[in-house]
Amino acid sequence: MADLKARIAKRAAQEFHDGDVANLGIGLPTMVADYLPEGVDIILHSENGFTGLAGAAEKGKEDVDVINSGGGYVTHVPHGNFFGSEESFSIIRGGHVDATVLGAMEVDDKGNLANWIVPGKMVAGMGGAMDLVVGAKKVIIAMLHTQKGAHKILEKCTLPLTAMNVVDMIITEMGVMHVTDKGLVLTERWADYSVEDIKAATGCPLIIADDLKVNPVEE
Amino acid sequence: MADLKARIAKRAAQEFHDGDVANLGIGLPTMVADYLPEGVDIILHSENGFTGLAGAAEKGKEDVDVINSGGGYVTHVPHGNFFGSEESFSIIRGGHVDATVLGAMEVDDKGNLANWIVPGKMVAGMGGAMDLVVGAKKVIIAMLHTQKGAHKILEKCTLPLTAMNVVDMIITEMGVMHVTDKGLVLTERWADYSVEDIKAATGCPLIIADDLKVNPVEE
Amino acid sequence: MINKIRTADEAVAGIKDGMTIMVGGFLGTGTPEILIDALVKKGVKHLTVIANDGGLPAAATGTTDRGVAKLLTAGMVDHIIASHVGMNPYIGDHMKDGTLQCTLVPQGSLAEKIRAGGVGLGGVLTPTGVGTLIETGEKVSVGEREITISEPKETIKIDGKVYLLEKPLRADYALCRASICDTYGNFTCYKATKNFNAVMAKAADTVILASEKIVDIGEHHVDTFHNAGVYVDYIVGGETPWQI
Amino acid sequence: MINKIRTADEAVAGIKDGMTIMVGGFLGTGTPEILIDALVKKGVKHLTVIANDGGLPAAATGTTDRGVAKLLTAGMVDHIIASHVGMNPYIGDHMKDGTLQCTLVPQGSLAEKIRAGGVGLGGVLTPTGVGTLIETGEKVSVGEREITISEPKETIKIDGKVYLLEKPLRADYALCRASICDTYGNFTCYKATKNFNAVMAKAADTVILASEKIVDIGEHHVDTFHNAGVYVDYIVGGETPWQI
Repeated sequence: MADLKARIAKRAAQEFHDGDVANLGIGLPTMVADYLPEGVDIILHSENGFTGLAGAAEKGKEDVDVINSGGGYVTHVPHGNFFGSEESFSIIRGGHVDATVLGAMEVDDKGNLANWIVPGKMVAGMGGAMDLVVGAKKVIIAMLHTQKGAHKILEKCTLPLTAMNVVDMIITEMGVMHVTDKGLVLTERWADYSVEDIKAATGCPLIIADDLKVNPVEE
Repeated sequence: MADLKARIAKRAAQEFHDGDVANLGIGLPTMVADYLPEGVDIILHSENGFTGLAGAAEKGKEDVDVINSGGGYVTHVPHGNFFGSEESFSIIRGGHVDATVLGAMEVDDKGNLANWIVPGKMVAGMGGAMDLVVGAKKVIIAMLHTQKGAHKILEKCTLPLTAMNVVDMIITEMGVMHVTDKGLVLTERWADYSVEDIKAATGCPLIIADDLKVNPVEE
Repeated sequence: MINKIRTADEAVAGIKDGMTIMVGGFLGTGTPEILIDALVKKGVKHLTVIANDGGLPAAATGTTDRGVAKLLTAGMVDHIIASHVGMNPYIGDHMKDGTLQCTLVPQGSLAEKIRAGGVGLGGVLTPTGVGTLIETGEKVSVGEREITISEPKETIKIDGKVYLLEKPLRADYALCRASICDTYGNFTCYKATKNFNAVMAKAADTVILASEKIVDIGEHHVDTFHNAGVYVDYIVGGETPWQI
Repeated sequence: MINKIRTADEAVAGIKDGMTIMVGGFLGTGTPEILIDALVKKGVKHLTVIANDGGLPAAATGTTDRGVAKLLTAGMVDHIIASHVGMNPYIGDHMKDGTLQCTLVPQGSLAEKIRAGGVGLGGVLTPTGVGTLIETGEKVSVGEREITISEPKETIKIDGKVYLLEKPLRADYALCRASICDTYGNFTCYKATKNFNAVMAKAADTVILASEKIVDIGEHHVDTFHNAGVYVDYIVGGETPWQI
């Protein structure tokens, strides 16, 4: 499983260009920063108010004025910049974040995304998620293809939406999919999953790209 | 005439309270700062981006980074603060300016104000005037009562408006008037102008306050 | 010059039952703890609190409640308007039993609604929340009950794109925190303590600033201070760095 | 790290005929003169310029044109969107003869429209301009001709109060000026040179920052820089204080 998550993070990292401004969700998406291609240096945006987010702070060396949006003590790069919340979301909503990588509970082939609330469960609030997916230039969903076998990629999200028509691409351990006007297009698969495997794990019609690329399985 | 202008500025200065944030127009309104009552310290807002506007800079000692909204080199008090134009008007529009003192070409008894454009003449632009009169908590018009005998206080402005229903009070060399729901109320006059003089110089009905105050003429 | 320096108790003395207060901070970082402590001591009721989150409960900090959590634990809050409340289970529990109203606002919209309230705009036209329950206001199940977490909102189409009309937010009081300020109230919040502090200082009838450090006017270059003192009514010294 | 340093000529190379450009500054203070000079040298035509004002003509400075005045004198501008144009008679004269279109916007609305364009909002709901020709768009006489200085605007009533819907402004390029920046483009404009520089840096596809001083990253405390470098595409050194 760890390997599959690394596979997803590695592939997502390929989407970045040198100088990009990015916002990475917690968990798997955070791993993307570890796999950036040679020569690709990105700057991470932290919703709570800065650019230049770096790793977690070393125990005992925390700067109590520097947290990430989860409240954890973190560090920042020297070319970072700190600002208020209205400015943080000016950067997001204004399209100054080149890409965001996030997980999802559900995503559908219209690019609708549900990742903030499950009726009947505790209501945590959306935080910055709704602004982020509406504002970022490119929204990449990086997640395991199914939730214990249950479809997460659907014809229509069943959970309350985070946003409409915002997802650009989905990267899973099985393949890479793009949301298009015609529907969801599978452009890459990993060699250990067949097209049939992927179709079976997907809850919406899947268009197979003519030039479907088969990625080798790394040892 | 200089004395009459000083009279107007002195009276306008009485409207301020210690700690007020104020924006003073050019010309006569600028003189208000020279006549503040003992113990009344106000901070002046400059539309181009700071609080703490002080006097003109001494020749040869100009700081080229400190101008007022007319482009002249000025100084600032040590508790001043500089900010961008969006913030400057956040202060204005947000009601954080306690009072503004301005001149007018025309003002009417509905509190409408015209002080930015004369059809047929050169168009200079409104600058910050429209925002200022809409945003300031109190709008005081300080001007000579007539323009070479022609009425400036009217039943209805004839020039294109700067803003609707914004003027709170008018201070002239003749008296002090308040814009109310019932109309324009004369609350003070100077001893050298009779109520009849003032009525004749005013282009709209004038309600005379029951407790009309008569201000002595200073030598 | 007007004297804005007060003790924390003096500064919060005017806060009354039923008022709306804004509280700066983000999960306890950049929250004006000394003002919150003074308010808890004073003990008002039925507050509406506008804040990014519900603060951190003692269970999360390992020591004491932090930020808005103190007001919640003290039972002083009827309604919280926030973007993220998952870190303080008090909120979830009391939403469930119906004793606390919680309005959820996307974080960027929350900041912008506060700004609109502070800068005299009629509202915010944002694409955020379109097509979600933030627009429709539909209820959400929290187990046995269905609760409202967002009021229905108008949408406005501008040049072919749909925007939500989010109305301005204002408060009676804003409790803000600075790292450094001068005696006039010009202030700066260092690093990630900025969050909602500056924007809230625009949007309340009375603004109280608790600062770690207060310097004399003119002691620092004017551009040291990111935020204008004209927004600040009272200044309270003695805010301390958060002891981990 | 990405290298944003360019010469002025390199930085403006992509500006083409017919583009819309924003220019920071207020009556010549805080204007990126070296970028304007490079643009005049390059010599593009039919620009739409968004700026606070029309700069200062040589007659006013006693030396040379300053700010946007250089572009106007060079005949490079078809349309200027500004709040105050009275200090540069070129504009009045050419509005009169119909060779220059001038759209006038209240200064606060201008700043906020640019901000809206830069921060992804659908428009600005402002009370400024309601009931004036900024709302109605009626023409104004400039002697023999009547000209349009404002397009008619929609009004929206919110909770009983009327607001103008002012649409966002964006540009192909923004030419901004800093007093100090680092090599990533984090920047600060000292004192009254701030004006439109930071807000314009949000609202253009390509942002060029001309700075008086460029320092290495990490050389100054992060809170020295008021504005985030993520907005800046190119950095040009060599801006000088205005010689009176």
